[in-house]
Amino acid sequence: MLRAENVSVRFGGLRAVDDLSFQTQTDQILCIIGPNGAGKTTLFSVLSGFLKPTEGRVRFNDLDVSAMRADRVALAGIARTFQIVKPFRDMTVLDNVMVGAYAHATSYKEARAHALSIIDEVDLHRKRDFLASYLTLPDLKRLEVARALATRPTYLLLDEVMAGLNLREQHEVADMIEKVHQRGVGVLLVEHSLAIVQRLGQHVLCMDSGRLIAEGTAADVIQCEAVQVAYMGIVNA
Amino acid sequence: MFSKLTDSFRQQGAALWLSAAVVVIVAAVAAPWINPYYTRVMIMGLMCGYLAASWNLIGGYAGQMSLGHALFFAIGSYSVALLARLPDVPLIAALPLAVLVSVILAWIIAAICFRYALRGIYFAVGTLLLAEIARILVINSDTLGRSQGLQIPNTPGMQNLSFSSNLPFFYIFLAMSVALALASLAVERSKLGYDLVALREQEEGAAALGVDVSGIKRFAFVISAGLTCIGGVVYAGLVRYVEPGYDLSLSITLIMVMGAVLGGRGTALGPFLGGIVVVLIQEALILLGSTVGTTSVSALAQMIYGLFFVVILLVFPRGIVGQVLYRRINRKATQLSVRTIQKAS
Amino acid sequence: MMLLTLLMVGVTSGILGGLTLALLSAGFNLSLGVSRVVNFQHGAVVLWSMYAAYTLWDATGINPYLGIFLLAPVAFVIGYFLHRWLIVRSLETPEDSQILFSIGLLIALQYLAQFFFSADARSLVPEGMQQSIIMGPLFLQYTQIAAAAVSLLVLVLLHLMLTRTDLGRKLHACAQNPTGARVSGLNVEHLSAVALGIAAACAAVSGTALATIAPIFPERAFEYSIVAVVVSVLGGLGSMSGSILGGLIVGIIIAVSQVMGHGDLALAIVYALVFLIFLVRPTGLISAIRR
Amino acid sequence: MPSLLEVNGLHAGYGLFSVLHGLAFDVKEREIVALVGSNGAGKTTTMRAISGLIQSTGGSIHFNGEETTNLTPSQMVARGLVCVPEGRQLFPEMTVRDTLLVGVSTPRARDRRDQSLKTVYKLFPKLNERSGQLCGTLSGGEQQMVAIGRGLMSAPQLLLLDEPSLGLAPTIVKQLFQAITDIRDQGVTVLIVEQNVRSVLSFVDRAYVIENGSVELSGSAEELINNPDVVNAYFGIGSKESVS
Amino acid sequence: RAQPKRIPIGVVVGLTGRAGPWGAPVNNAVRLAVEQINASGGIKSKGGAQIDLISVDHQSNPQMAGTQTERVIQVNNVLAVIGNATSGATMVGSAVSEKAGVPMISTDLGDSLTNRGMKYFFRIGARASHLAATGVDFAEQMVKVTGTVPRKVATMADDSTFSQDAIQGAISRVRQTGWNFQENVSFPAGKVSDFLPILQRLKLSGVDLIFHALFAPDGIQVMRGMKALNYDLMASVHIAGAPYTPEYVENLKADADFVTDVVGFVPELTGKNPLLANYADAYKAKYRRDLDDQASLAVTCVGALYDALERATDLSSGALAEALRTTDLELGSNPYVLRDGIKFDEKGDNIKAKGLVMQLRKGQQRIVYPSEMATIEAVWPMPAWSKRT
Ligand SMILES: Nc1ncnc2c1ncn2[C@@H]1O[C@H](COP(=O)(O)OP(=O)(O)OP(=O)(O)O)[C@@H](O)[C@H]1O
Ligand SMILES: Nc1ncnc2c1ncn2[C@@H]1O[C@H](COP(=O)(O)OP(=O)(O)OP(=O)(O)O)[C@@H](O)[C@H]1O
Ligand SMILES: CC(C)C[C@H](N)C(=O)O
Ligand SMILES: [Mg+2]
Ligand SMILES: [Mg+2]
Repeated sequence: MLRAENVSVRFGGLRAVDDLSFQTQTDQILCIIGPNGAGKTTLFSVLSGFLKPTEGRVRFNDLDVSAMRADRVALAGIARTFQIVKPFRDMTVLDNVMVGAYAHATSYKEARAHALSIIDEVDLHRKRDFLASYLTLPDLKRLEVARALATRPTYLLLDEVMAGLNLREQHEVADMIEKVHQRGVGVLLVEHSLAIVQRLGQHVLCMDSGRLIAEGTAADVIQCEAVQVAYMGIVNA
Repeated sequence: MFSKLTDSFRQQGAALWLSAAVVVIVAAVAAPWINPYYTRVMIMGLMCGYLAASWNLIGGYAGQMSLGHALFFAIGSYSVALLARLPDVPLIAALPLAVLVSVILAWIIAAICFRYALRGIYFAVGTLLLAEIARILVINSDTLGRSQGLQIPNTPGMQNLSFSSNLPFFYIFLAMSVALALASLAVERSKLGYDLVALREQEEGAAALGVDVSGIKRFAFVISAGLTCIGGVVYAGLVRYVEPGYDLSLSITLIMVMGAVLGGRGTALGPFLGGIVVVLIQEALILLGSTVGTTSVSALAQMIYGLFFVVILLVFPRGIVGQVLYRRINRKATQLSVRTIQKAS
Repeated sequence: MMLLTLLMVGVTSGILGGLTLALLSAGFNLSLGVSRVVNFQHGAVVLWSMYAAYTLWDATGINPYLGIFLLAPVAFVIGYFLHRWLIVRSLETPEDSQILFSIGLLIALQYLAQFFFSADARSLVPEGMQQSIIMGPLFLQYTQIAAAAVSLLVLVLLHLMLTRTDLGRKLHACAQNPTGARVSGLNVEHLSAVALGIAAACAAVSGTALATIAPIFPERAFEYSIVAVVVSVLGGLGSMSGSILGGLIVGIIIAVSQVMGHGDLALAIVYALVFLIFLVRPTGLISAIRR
Repeated sequence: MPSLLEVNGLHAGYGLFSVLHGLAFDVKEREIVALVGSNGAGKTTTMRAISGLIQSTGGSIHFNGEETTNLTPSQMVARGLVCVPEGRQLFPEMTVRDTLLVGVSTPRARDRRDQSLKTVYKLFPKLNERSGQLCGTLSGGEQQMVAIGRGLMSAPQLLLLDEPSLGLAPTIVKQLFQAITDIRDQGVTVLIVEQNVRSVLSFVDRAYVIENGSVELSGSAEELINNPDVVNAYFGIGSKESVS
Repeated sequence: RAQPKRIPIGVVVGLTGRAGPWGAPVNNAVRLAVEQINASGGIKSKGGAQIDLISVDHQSNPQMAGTQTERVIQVNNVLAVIGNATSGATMVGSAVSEKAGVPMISTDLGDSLTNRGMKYFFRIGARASHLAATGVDFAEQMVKVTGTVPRKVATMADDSTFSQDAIQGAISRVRQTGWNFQENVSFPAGKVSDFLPILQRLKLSGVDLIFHALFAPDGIQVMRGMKALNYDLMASVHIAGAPYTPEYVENLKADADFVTDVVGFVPELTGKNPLLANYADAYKAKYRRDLDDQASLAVTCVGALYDALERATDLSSGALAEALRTTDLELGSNPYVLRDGIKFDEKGDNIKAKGLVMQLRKGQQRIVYPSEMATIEAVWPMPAWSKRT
C-alpha cells in the first residue's frame, strides 16, 4: 500500500502540491493527469523520497517514505522515472540498466541476465551497446523505464514515458506496462495521452494547481467538468 | 571472480590486458639486470602509476576531483619519518599506523564534504585547501621538521624498508600496482563499480536506482586515501627524506591527476599507463635539456612538457586508454546500426 | 590601543590588497563562472601581462596605467584567437581533461616566460607613484590605491555587462546550453571566444596593476591561478560582486593576521575559513543567478 | 509557387553512423508541412541537418533559393530559419524572460521584440506568470512552452518544430496547433515533426512519411489520413492483435 | 698520440621551478670554469684529461634530484657530482651519490646536510647557522662601536629550507646578545603580495634591527615596503639570500644601499688578485651579470674538484674522494678557489669557510666585516629615508 497523507510542497510562495491525499495498491494502475505545472512530477518526487514534503507524509506499507533518503526508498521498492530524463550518458544502455539490476542482484552474472531480460522487455535490445548519449528522446524514456524496472520495484512511478511516441508505439508500451502490472507491480502513471489514460487508468486522479480536482474511473474523471475545462480545453463543456 | 575477469577481458580488450601482462612479466624478469638508473625511473613510473590509480578510485570512477591527496601521501611518508625518531621501532610499523590515520581522516573529510554536498570544483578546491592547510601547519611545526623536512636514517633491515639496492622497491611497487590493477578490474564489474560510475554520470539518476550516493563516494574516498598513503610509506623508505615542499605539495597531487586523466580516468589500466608516461616524458625532456645544459633550454623542455598535455588531450580527450575503449564502444554501436539498417531494408 | 591600531592597519591594507585579488580573479571568474571554460592558464596570462607591462614601461617609460589602453585590446585579441584556435577544441572533452589541458597551457606559458625573461625578478617602478599617503599609523600606497580603483572599475563594468546587457545574457546562454544558444542564432564559438578575450583583457589589467606592486618572476603564475580560483569560488562562480566580496575577505584576513603577527599562518586561516564557508554555502557567497 | 526549403538527396548521421540516406522533400512558402515517421526514423536528424546543428555528408539544402548546406545554425537563423529542437535545450539557470530574449538575435527579431513577447505570453499565459522563474525549475510542460516561445521570439520566416506537443497537456496542444495556423496566416512557413499524427494531419497542408532515413510516402494531409498504411502504422489502436 | 682521457662530471641543479634562481648561476659558473680548465690543457697529471660536464635539471624537486643523480652516476659514469643548489634536493641527491660511493661537492648551506655521517659529501660553503652567527657578530660589534643598543630586534625569513636554517641560527645567536628580541616573522616564499602590514607591525612595535633570510623577489619587495612606510632602521642584516644577487640592485637601484648581507664572496675580493679577476671578468662577459656569492660557491666547487683531480691517484670516484678528503687550499690556490679556502673535516664541512659581511654602497658590494678584510667602514645606522636623495 502506498499512501500520501495531506502532502504539501511549497517552493517559495508557490504551492506545487497542496494538501493532497490518496492511496493506491499494487493491484492498481493509477493514472495522474492534470495541466502543465499541476504538480504531478513534484508529487512523484515526494513519493520517491527525492523531495521532502513541506507538510504531510507518505507511507509505504510500514515505512515512512518522507523520512527516508531517495536511495533507500528505491531499495525499499519504489522506483521512479524522470520526466526530464537522467541517463548515465557515458555508459551503454546495458550498463545503465545494470546499475538498476545491481540494486538486488548479488553477482555480475545475475545482474547481467536480469538487465538483458528487462532490455528485451522494453524493446531496447537493438541498442543495448549504444552509449546512452546516442539515443533519441523516446529511447531515453524507455531506458528510464528499463532502469526503474531493473530494481525489481513494488511500485513503479512512470512520468510521461510515452511522450514522443506515436499512438501505435504508445499502445506497445502500454502492453508492456500491463504485463509488468500483471506480475504484481503497482503502477503510477503520469500521461498526457488520453487514449492511454482511458486504456490503462483503472483509477485516475486529476490535479490542478497542486490540488486534487477529480478522482475516479477514467470515464468519470474525463466527464467531470472541472477536468474538461482545466485539462482538455473544452471551453463550453 | 573469474567470470568477472573474463568478461572484463572482453570489455576492455584482451589485447590491452595481455600486453600489460607481458610488459609486467618482462619488466619483472629483466629488472635485476638493468642499469640501476632505469630501475629508479621504473620505480618512479610505477609509483606515479600506482598513485594515479589510487586517486582514480575517487577522481576517476567516482568523478570527484580530489586535489587534496597529497595529504594522504604525506601521512604515509611522515609516519615513517616520525617512527624513525623512536628507538628500536621497525619502520614498517608505520604502514598500519599511517593507513589507519589516513582512513580515519579521509572518512571525516568525506563525511563533511559529502554531507554538505561539495561537488565539482567546490570539492576540488575544498580538498586542495585542506591539503594546503596541512602543509602550512607542517611548515610551522618543529616536531614535523618545518620546511627543512625530516631525514630517515638508513638503519639496515627489511623491517626498516632499507635495502642494499633499489631493486626491492621496484618489486614492491610492481606488486602493489598489479594488485591494484586487478582489484580495479574486479571492482569495475562489481556492484561497487557500477554504482561509482553511475553516480559520476548522474547523481539523482543513481539515487533513483538505489545507489547510496554519498555513502559510496565516502567509501571510495577512504579507500583511495588509504592506498595513496601506502604509496607514501614506500616512497619514504626509498628516498629517506620527507619534506612538505614535495610530499605535501600540490605537485604530488597533480602527478596523480595527470597520470589518471592522461591514461584515462575511470579505467583500470589507464592511470598506470598515464603515470608511467608522465614520468617517462619528464625523463626524456630532462635528458633532452641536459644535452645542451643551459637554463633556457631546460625552461623550453618544461614548456614542451606543458604542451605535451595539451596535445595528448586534444588527440585523446578521454585519456589514452579511455579513448581506445570509447572508440571500441562506438565501433560496436556503429556495426550494430549498420546491421539493423540492412535488416530493415 | 596598539591592538586597535594594528587592526585598523590590517583592515585598510586588507581592503586595498583584497580589491587587487578581486581583480586578479575577475578574468578567471568570468571564464569559469560564466563561460564554463576551465581557465587555469589565467595565472600565466597575468604573468605575461606583467611582463608586457614591464617591457612597455621599460622601453617607453610611460605610466603603466596608460599602457593598459594598448595592452588590454592586444590581450583581448590574443585571448580571442587562443580560444578560437586552441581552447575551443578542449571544450568537447570531459571537464577534468579540460582542467589538465589548461594546467598544461599554464606550464607551457610560464616556462615560455622563463625562456624569454629568465627566472630573475624584475620591478616596474612607475615614476611618481612611489609615495604613499601616511595618516598616523595608516598608510596608503599610491600604487595600491590605483590598483584598487582600477579593480573596482573593472569589476563594476563586468557586473553591469553581465547583468544589464544583451551580451551578458548571450554569454550566459552559450555557457548553459550551447545547443540551445545555437538554435537561437547565437554564434557560440564567437561569443565564448569573446568571453575569453574579455578574460584575457582583465588579466592584462590585473597584470599591469600587479606589476606596479610586486616584483615579476615566472614562478608567480601558478600562485596567481590558485588565488584566482579560491577567490572566485569563495565569492560565487560567475558573480562579480562575489569576486569583490571574496577578494575583500581573503585580503582582510591575510592582512589582519599579518599585522597581528601570524603571517606564517595567514593562508592557513584564510583557507580554513573558506572551507567553512563552502560547507555553509556550497556554491559560494553570492550566487550568480541573475535578476 | 517556388519552394522556400528544398532538400535533395540528403545524407547525414553521427560519426560513422549514417541515419539519412538520400532524403528529399520541399516546403513551399506559407505552407505547413509535417514530417511523420516512427521512432528512430531520422526526423530529428533531418531537422538538425537543415538547421545546421549537424553537418550533412551528401546532398543539398536550399533555403529561399540560396544553397545553405552545412551553414552554421547562427547563419541559418540570420537567414530566417529557426528550429525548436527536440529536448528543449533551455538554459537551466536563466529566467524564463531572459531565455525568451535570447531568442532575439536578428535585426528583424529585434524590431518585433515587444510584439513577439506579447504573442508568446498570450499563447502561454503560464510563462507570463513565471517570467522570473529559472528554467531549470519549471515543470516539463512549462519548459516545452519556453522552448517554443524562444523559437517564436526569433521572428522566423521558416519555423522548424520538432515534436512541439511533447509533454504538453491537451488544452495547450490544442492552442498550440491553433497558434501554428495563426502564425502561418501571418506569413510564417512551418515544418513540423509530430507523433500526434492524427491531430497534425488535421491542420497541415502536406506531409512526408519518413522511414529509415528516406521518404517513404508523401502527399496532402487528406491523402495520407485516408491511406490505410499510414493509419495502420501510426494510429492503429496499438496492441498487435488489433493491427493484424 | 693517444686522445686525452675524458672525465665525466655531473652538475645536478634546479634550473626550473622554485630554486631556478640558484640553479642557474651554479650551472653557468661551473660550465665556464670547466671550459677554461679544458681550454688550458685539462688535468695535467692525467695526461691533459678533459672534463665532460653533464648538467641536469632537477626541477627543484628532491625526488627528481635523486633520480637524476642516479642517472649521471649510472649512465654517464660521472666521477663526482656538483649540486644541488637547494638543500632539500641535496638531502635526496646526496643519499644516492653516497650509496654509489661517488663524491658530491655541494654548494648548499643547510645545516642538516653534514649531520648525516656521510663519507662522500663535501660542502664548500659555511653552514647556514654559521653565516647567521657571523651576521649577529657583526651587528654586535657595530653596536659596541656606536654605543646605541637596538631597541628591539626582529628576524624575518621565508619558508625555504635554507632560510629557515639560517634564521633559526640567527635567533639563537641573538638570544645570547641580551638585546630585546621582539619576534620572528616567517611567510611562504614568493607568495606574499604585500609586505606592508608585516612591516607596519614591526615599525609600530619599535623594531629597529632586522635579520633577514629572504629570496630575491621577497627581499626586493620588503625593501620597497620599508621605503613606502618611511621605516627607518638601524640596520637590515641579511643572511645570504637577496642583497648579493644582481637582481636586488637592478630592481631597487639606490634604495638598495646600506643594506648588509653575510656572504662568502664579493666581487671586490677578486679585484686584488688578477688570477681570480680573470674568471670573474670572463663570467661577467659571458653571462652579463656579476659573479655573485652563489656562483662563487659553484666555481669554488670546481676549484676543489680541479685540485683533487690533479692529486688523485687514478681516475676513479674512490681516488677522487680520497683526494678531496686531503684537500687544503687557500683563496686563489688555483684560479677557481674564489672563497676563503678549502679543508674538509670528517663530516664534510669546509672548516676554512667563513662568512663576511658586505654592505651595498652605491650599488657595489663592499666588505665591512670582519675588520681585517674590510674595505670600507660600515654606515651604521642606516641613513633615514628622509635624508636620502
Ligand atoms: N524547484 C522549484 N522551484 C520553484 N518552482 C518549482 C520548482 N520545481 C517545480 N516548480 C513549479 O512547481 C509547479 C509544479 O511542477 P511539476 O513539475 O510538478 O508539474 P507537472 O504537473 O509535472 O507539470 P508537467 O505536466 O508540465 O510536467 C510548476 O509550476 C513548476 O514551475
Ligand atoms: N548523437 C547521436 N549519436 C549517434 N547516434 C544518434 C545520435 N542521435 C540519434 N542517433 C541515432 O540516429 C537514429 C535516428 O535518430 P533521430 O533522432 O533522427 O530519430 P527520430 O526520427 O527523430 O526519432 P524519434 O521519434 O525517436 O525522435 C537513431 O537510431 C538514433 O539512435
Ligand atoms: C639561498 C641559497 C644560499 C640557498 C642554498 N643553495 C641552500 O638551499 O642551501
Ligand atoms: Mg511533470
Ligand atoms: Mg526525434
